[in-house]
Amino acid sequence: MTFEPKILGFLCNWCSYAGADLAGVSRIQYPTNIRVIRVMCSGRVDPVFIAEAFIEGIDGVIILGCHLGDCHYISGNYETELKMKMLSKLLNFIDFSDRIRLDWVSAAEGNRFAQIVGEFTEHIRKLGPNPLKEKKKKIEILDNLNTIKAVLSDRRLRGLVARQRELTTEGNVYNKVISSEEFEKFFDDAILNELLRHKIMIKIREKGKSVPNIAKEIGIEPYKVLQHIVTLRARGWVDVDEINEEIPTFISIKEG
Amino acid sequence: MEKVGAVLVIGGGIAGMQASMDLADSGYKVYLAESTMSIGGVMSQLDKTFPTNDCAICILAPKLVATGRHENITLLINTNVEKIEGEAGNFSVEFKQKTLLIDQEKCTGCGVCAQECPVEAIDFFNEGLSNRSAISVKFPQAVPLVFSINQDICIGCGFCKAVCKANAVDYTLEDKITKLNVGAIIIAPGFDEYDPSPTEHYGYGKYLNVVTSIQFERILSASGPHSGLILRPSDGIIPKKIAFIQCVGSRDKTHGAEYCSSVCCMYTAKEAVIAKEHMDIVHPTIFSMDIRACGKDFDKYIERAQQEYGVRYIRSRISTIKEIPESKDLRLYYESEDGKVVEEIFNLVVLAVGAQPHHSTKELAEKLNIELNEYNFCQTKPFSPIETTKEGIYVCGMFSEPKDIPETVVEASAAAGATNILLSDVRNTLITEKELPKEIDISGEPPRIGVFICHCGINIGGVVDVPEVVEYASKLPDVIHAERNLYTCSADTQTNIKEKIKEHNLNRVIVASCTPRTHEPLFQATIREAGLNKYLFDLANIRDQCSWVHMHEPEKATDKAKDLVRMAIAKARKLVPLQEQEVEVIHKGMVIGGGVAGMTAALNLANQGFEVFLVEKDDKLGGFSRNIYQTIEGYDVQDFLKNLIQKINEHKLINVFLSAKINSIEGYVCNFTTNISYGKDKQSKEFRHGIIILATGAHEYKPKEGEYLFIQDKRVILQSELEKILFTDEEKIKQLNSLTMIQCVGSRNEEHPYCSRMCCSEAIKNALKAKEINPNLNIVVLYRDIRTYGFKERYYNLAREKGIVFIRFKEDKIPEIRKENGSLALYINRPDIGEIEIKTDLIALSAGIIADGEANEGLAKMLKVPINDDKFFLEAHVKLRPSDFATDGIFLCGTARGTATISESVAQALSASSRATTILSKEILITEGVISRVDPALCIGCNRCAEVCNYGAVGVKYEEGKMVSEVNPLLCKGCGDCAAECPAEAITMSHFGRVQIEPMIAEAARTEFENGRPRLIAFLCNWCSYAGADLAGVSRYQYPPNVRTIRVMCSGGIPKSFILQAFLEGADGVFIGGCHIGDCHYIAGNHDTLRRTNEIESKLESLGINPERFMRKWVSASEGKIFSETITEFTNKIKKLGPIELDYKKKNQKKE
Amino acid sequence: MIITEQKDIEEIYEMIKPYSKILVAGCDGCCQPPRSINEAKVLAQMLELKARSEGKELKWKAITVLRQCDDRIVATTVRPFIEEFDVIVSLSCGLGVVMMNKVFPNILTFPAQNSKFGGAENNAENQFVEYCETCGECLLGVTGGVCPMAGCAKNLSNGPCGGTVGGKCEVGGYTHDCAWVKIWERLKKFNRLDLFTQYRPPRNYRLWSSPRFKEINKTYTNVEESNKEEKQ
Amino acid sequence: MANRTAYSNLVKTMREGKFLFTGELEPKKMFDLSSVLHSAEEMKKTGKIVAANVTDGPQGDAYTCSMVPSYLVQEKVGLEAIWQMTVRDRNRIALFGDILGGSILGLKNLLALTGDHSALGDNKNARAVYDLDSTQLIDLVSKMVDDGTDLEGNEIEGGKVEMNVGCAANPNSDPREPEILKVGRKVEVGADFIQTQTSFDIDEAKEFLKDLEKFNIPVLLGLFPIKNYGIAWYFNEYIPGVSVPKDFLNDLKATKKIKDKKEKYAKIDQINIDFYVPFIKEIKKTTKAAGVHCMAVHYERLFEPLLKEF
Repeated sequence: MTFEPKILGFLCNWCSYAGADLAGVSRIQYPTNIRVIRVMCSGRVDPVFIAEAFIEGIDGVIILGCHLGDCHYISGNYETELKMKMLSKLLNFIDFSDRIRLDWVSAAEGNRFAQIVGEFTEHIRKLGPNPLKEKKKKIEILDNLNTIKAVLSDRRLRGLVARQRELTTEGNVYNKVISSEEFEKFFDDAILNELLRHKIMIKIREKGKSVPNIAKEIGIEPYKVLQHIVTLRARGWVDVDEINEEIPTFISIKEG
Repeated sequence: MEKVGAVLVIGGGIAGMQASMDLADSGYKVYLAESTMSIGGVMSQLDKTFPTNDCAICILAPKLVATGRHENITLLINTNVEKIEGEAGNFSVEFKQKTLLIDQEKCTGCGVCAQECPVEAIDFFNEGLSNRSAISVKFPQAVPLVFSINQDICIGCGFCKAVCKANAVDYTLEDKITKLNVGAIIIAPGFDEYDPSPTEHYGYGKYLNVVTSIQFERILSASGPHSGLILRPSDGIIPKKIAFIQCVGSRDKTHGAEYCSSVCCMYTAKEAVIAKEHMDIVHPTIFSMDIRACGKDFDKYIERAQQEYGVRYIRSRISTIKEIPESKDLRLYYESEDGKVVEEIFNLVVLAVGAQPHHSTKELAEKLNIELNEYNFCQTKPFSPIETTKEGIYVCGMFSEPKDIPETVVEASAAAGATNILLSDVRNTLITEKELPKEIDISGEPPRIGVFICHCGINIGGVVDVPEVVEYASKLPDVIHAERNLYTCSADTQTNIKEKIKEHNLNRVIVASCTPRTHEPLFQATIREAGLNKYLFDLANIRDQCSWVHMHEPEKATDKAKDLVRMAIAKARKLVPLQEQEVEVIHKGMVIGGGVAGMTAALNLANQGFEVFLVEKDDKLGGFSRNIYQTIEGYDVQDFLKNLIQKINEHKLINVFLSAKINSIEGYVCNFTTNISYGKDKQSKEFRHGIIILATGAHEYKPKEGEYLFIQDKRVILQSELEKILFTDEEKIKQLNSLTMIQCVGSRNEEHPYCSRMCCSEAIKNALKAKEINPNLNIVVLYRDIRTYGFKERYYNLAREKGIVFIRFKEDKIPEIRKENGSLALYINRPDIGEIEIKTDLIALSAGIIADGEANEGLAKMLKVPINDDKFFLEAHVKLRPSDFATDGIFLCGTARGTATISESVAQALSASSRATTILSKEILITEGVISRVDPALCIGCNRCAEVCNYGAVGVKYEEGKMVSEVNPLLCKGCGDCAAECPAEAITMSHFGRVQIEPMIAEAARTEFENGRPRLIAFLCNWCSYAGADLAGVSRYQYPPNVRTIRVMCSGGIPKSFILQAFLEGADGVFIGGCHIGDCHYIAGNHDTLRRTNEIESKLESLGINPERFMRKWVSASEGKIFSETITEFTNKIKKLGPIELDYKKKNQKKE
Repeated sequence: MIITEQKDIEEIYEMIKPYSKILVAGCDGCCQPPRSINEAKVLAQMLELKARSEGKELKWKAITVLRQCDDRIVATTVRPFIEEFDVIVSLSCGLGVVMMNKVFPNILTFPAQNSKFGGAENNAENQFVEYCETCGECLLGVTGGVCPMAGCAKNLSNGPCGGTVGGKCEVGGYTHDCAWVKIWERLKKFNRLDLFTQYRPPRNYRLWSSPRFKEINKTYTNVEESNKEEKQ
Repeated sequence: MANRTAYSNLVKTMREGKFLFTGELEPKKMFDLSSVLHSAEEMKKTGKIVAANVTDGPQGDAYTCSMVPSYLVQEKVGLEAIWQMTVRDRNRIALFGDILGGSILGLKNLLALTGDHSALGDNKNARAVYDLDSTQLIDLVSKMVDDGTDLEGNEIEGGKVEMNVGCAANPNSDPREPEILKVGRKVEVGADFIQTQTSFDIDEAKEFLKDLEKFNIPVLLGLFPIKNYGIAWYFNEYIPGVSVPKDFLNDLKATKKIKDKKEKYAKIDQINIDFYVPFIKEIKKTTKAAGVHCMAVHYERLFEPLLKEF
């Protein structure tokens, strides 16, 4: 049997959803794989939704909004762009970034809509199913996706994304514009750190583990793990599980 | 030019704080400029302090708060001096306060901003071992507790402003320049630790597992990055083998500096001991050259480190350290005692980094126009150790020479002492005294309680349903008014509280907000301004001990907040106005001892205009210094002494009594009466005075006949005798071919187990002098450790350069002296080089300094002050109160306290007189309000109170024929131990007495709300455990919301009946928290806690109550984590045991 | 001072078990360690807890008496309370318990204490010590002020026995001083070893046996009677 | 009392000036006294042991009384008993009664002792009597013997008791002086002879004997041959004031390794002989001691080889 990807589409009410409608009215054919969720603005699409979709087994996600400058809510799609960039950065760590696509479809572009859906479906078909479906990899992938979901839920990072445009264009509270490069660099560090921390959290979810063991499991230097453990302990997420001779193990005490 | 009655203190470390407090207490306005965000200095970073292993923050925090809230001290944080002009008596100073970007007045220190800040910056306080936000406070107990934004790393996202409910964040705030006029300046900028990274000498910065001692201090600290777990940086494993390397950046001209940093030997020993205490599997090894344990009781500490804790000492300088790449362990190479090179692997290396002048000092010196010495420390002279080269500018602490905390404190007070003389005529001109309305008489009135509940932004309001609590409180009996505030501590709320008091005729006020430890004084001041006695206030801690620690259980936290408010109301009903007594001060002082210390102290007081009675047992002044001719730096001691004696004799206000004997001393602080007989014909004299300074000195050890052939051979003389020859009979030296000195004669042995501190320098001084007289003289110094601490190291180096030979011997292999054919020879046996023979013409014995045991014991008995095992007097606190006794009004200086050099004695004398001035400068002394009171009608005269009181403040005065006990309000510190002990309940502890606490217990045990069980009642001592609980809050360490806390001043003030009452009222568990044994704020109150609680605990079983329902634990102020863990564990245990009724039932069933 | 020791809580409870309202009376007199109102309250609280664990409620009041051995003081201080209570628990020495029972014949008073001995404080050792056994035939005059009755485990009049080593007594594992060595030291110091070597004949234990009493200011009607009594 | 009649064989022999030996018998918590009697027989066999002490509840333990075994030893074995009596367990009435009874049974020697305190024994909660002390007990015996009365002067029907009374002295006492003064008191009230506690130190023993010379009554020095290392160790560790000489102790310790019982016993005996023979010879030669009280309880086999030297 050929692989039929399951694709989730987030369409903004004013442009892309209308575009899809137009494709229908015009009887323009496109693959059946897509399931559409209507949102008022593509800016509403929380990256967490997408992580959740992958966790649920979706093979690809497509987000469609108004063309830049045309947003019904003035600048919602600019925010979408930044959010998806952050998401894409994160998905990159686990080879999932290919499974999302952000594009712009106006109410008049029924054809374009069909074309994009067609292309993306084909793209995912080639890519193969969500690796979550492979039994061997399931736990690892699920862990990774959950990590990413947790990072995406981080209040500070979300806040930063929210402020990014303001900081890089209009200037910060000191009326200083931060260059995109500078911000990116700072932001990438923040994302990476947060990702690692959540990775650690997932590794020690059920069983206490020592720093060298955690380091081995997630493939970074032990001293870095220790630094993250310090931060996580300060947040009250991690505590010492037990101490065997000279080796302390740490365990997650985070609720939920 | 007009003098100004204000003083600028630069540097808010322990030195700056001490100097500020002394001066502010002596009637001067003080500006304390600190370059960082909080006062406290390096001490706030320490885990424990030697030699007592006191918890550093426990003893420091009260001092921080006291400094911060002193009405005569203005704190200027983040501030640096820009410009100084003028001269002694009137300087004009310009400061720049770097902007915090946060309004200091508005910030409540709640910390929400730091939680929301997206930027993670390095945490300097934890020495780079953990992260902190761009907006931060220096450490949880910081004073003032205000946050600031680190502009270097802030990206300006604006989150903090968005979340700050107090509207304190203001990005437009700019640096502020302030100009002031002050009469004197005290500089105490402190020091920097030597940074070993530039040279990569020991692989610091290259190898992960090489850390500095101050980093290790943070690793050890319970409030540090690992919560007290010792983990090595490379992989989070506990390092079993730790190597400590001494003298990193000290005593090393190529790496760092020539001088000795004075403190590293001891702090290293302490770190090793504490590490061992924390984790038994750790095996510390210390690599050192000399062990310089030359302070009071330091040698004993080293001894204990070795004997009790198994700390290994290896006398060797490490040449290289190599990392083993796979394990990140470190390979050390060193030379063993027998001269072989040994290789050993360690898991962690700690570098005992030395002290360097503070980075700011060079610039500061230029601005102040003072000279620095060759090491860039402040230039001072031995006879005036706190004077800089510019008049009116004084120095204290590390800036003049590396030294430890007690000496720093001594110098700080000494600097204040010197200032006292300069500015005594403008005393009390600039201090402000608030005009307060007359107190409203509330006697006979029923309680009318006002309750103010704080949202603390979202800190409380985000968890606790504040409106519901207000609603609840307003319905409780006697509550006339209840309201909520966004920030109850804000200035406008203070006005509001005052208005509400007037409007509703309130006579008791409760604020439910943060911790009384920091905020009670503020609210007390507010209600006092509204005319209420300040003791009619109580605070319910619903933030640090409720909303912050039960963040995930908002409903239960709300219930708990209601309970806490109800408990506070129960207490408030029983609060009574307390009067602080006023006692007139006799403005005269008595100084006992006419040596350098005594004379300096007397002169200082007299120069301020206080009459002094100087009592000396000898027939002339001068003391031990009469035997010293020169200091090691080359200053003439005899000249100095002559000058000093002349000044004493000429001073009108100084009455000198020679050949004097003290017959009796009676009275207490402010009002002593002393009877002496003096002179040849034993005239008797009686005089009254307000304070006593003890400067009785010590004397040289006289070796026993035959000890190194002493007395038996005339060629064996004392070091002091040699000095006399050197300075009076040079010819004799010229005739000599060889001279040998033997160190540690009568020191560091079983009889005198301490180091005499000055003998090493004395020997080197004399050796250099002898070499100067006779360059061909062969000089050998036989020593155990050369202890030329601080800059004296220079002379040790010089001596070696001059060809003076130093040979070490071990305590158990002391040099053997033999007389062969009439000539003297010394033999030393060393494992590395075998037996050495030294032929010599003259032997000088460096005899130690010993206390006059009998005289000191007699005086100690008369004054009721303690002496230590070595018969030296024991100060109130070895770290922070080196010049005080626990008994108020009696001060200590010079060698009576322990061995000291002349320079140190001078500093101590000035320090003691400064401490004394804090009393003498006042017209009246105001006593504490919270003290014990005796009801004579109930007292049975059993005198149990006197037995538990550590201050001699209470007891039956048999000698006055009274049969009932009496409290001396001047001496009582308000711990409540006597009240808890009193079998007749005749003693009442005010404010925390039975009448107040018993209703609180009843309310604490009552469970009004659903799922209120199990219910735990915790009695916590104010200074350690309550502070620890607060820290748990600040750190957001969560624990179950079942516990209801009752604050007491000391756990020793908890009577047995409180515990039983708690159970009777239905508590499922009772917890008692106190300071660690040895750390008690009231010296030893917790020993009594131990006794009383053991008595009850041992009986619980037979009462049918599971003894596990009772728990006693010592929790220090830094052990927030431990507090939360303990309470969690205890709650879980009680949950398992079930409600207390089960115990009763079980017992019944068993019977059936 | 009378040195006392509180009984086990179980033992006290067993005594008061049948009753539900108790008056607990401390004593401010010479009882040591002091057993005043605070101790009375603590005892009462413990009894209440104990009662609760036995499934019953106990009502109590804690009071204290200036001296329980003085019947007049007991009568005036305690009388106002006894009506409301079933029994009294006394924290005095045995004297107080007896006096209470005597003064209030209609209510039982129970002892909460074991009376150990008449003693005084030895602060150096942090102990109460029985320095006098009230034997009725004081020997202190010939023993340098050290009592061999109270200080010697065997009450020897002509000690020391063979059980002393290094001045310490065999009873108590050679930790207590041998009274007779002390006596010897004292007498030697004052050069009165003649008193030491003196043989002291057997003691009159009649003076020491119960019941003991002594008349207070007995009035005689004639000289003969008085003389006769004196002789006895 | 120097001039009291010698009623017993022991005192007679002492007064003859012959260097003599006494032994020690310890009836324990026992119904069957055969071991005691056997021991007595062994003593008698030596021909050198004049009499044997019969202990009265040593170490404060509750043992068979001393009166009945004393009687049986005299009756069945024909060895004179030295009847030990402590004041620990009897008041003056019981003491009087027992002494009178014992005298009727023919007991001629009484050793008056204070007795180890009952708190040291196996019935620790017993009430220790100590109505009289040992000196007063000697006084009582003196009254019974010399006056034929009790302490209050009430006459005994049918005449006076015929008995000699001894007292104890401790060479290990520290301080020494009060001990000597106390012995003086005992002699003053009528002690006929002295038996001392055990001594291991020849110099100490000699010195002590010298101190006792002034009382002018016969003294028997106590010696304690040691049957095994355990006893010696116990003595050394737990009996304060007594220290067993190091060499002696070490020699005994070495015997622990010997497996063969016979060989081991022989070695132990030899060690004792090597230690005590010169010891006793020295005492005999240099002091005025009347003899040696040999406390080798249950160590009968040593008597023959030890005493044959004398």
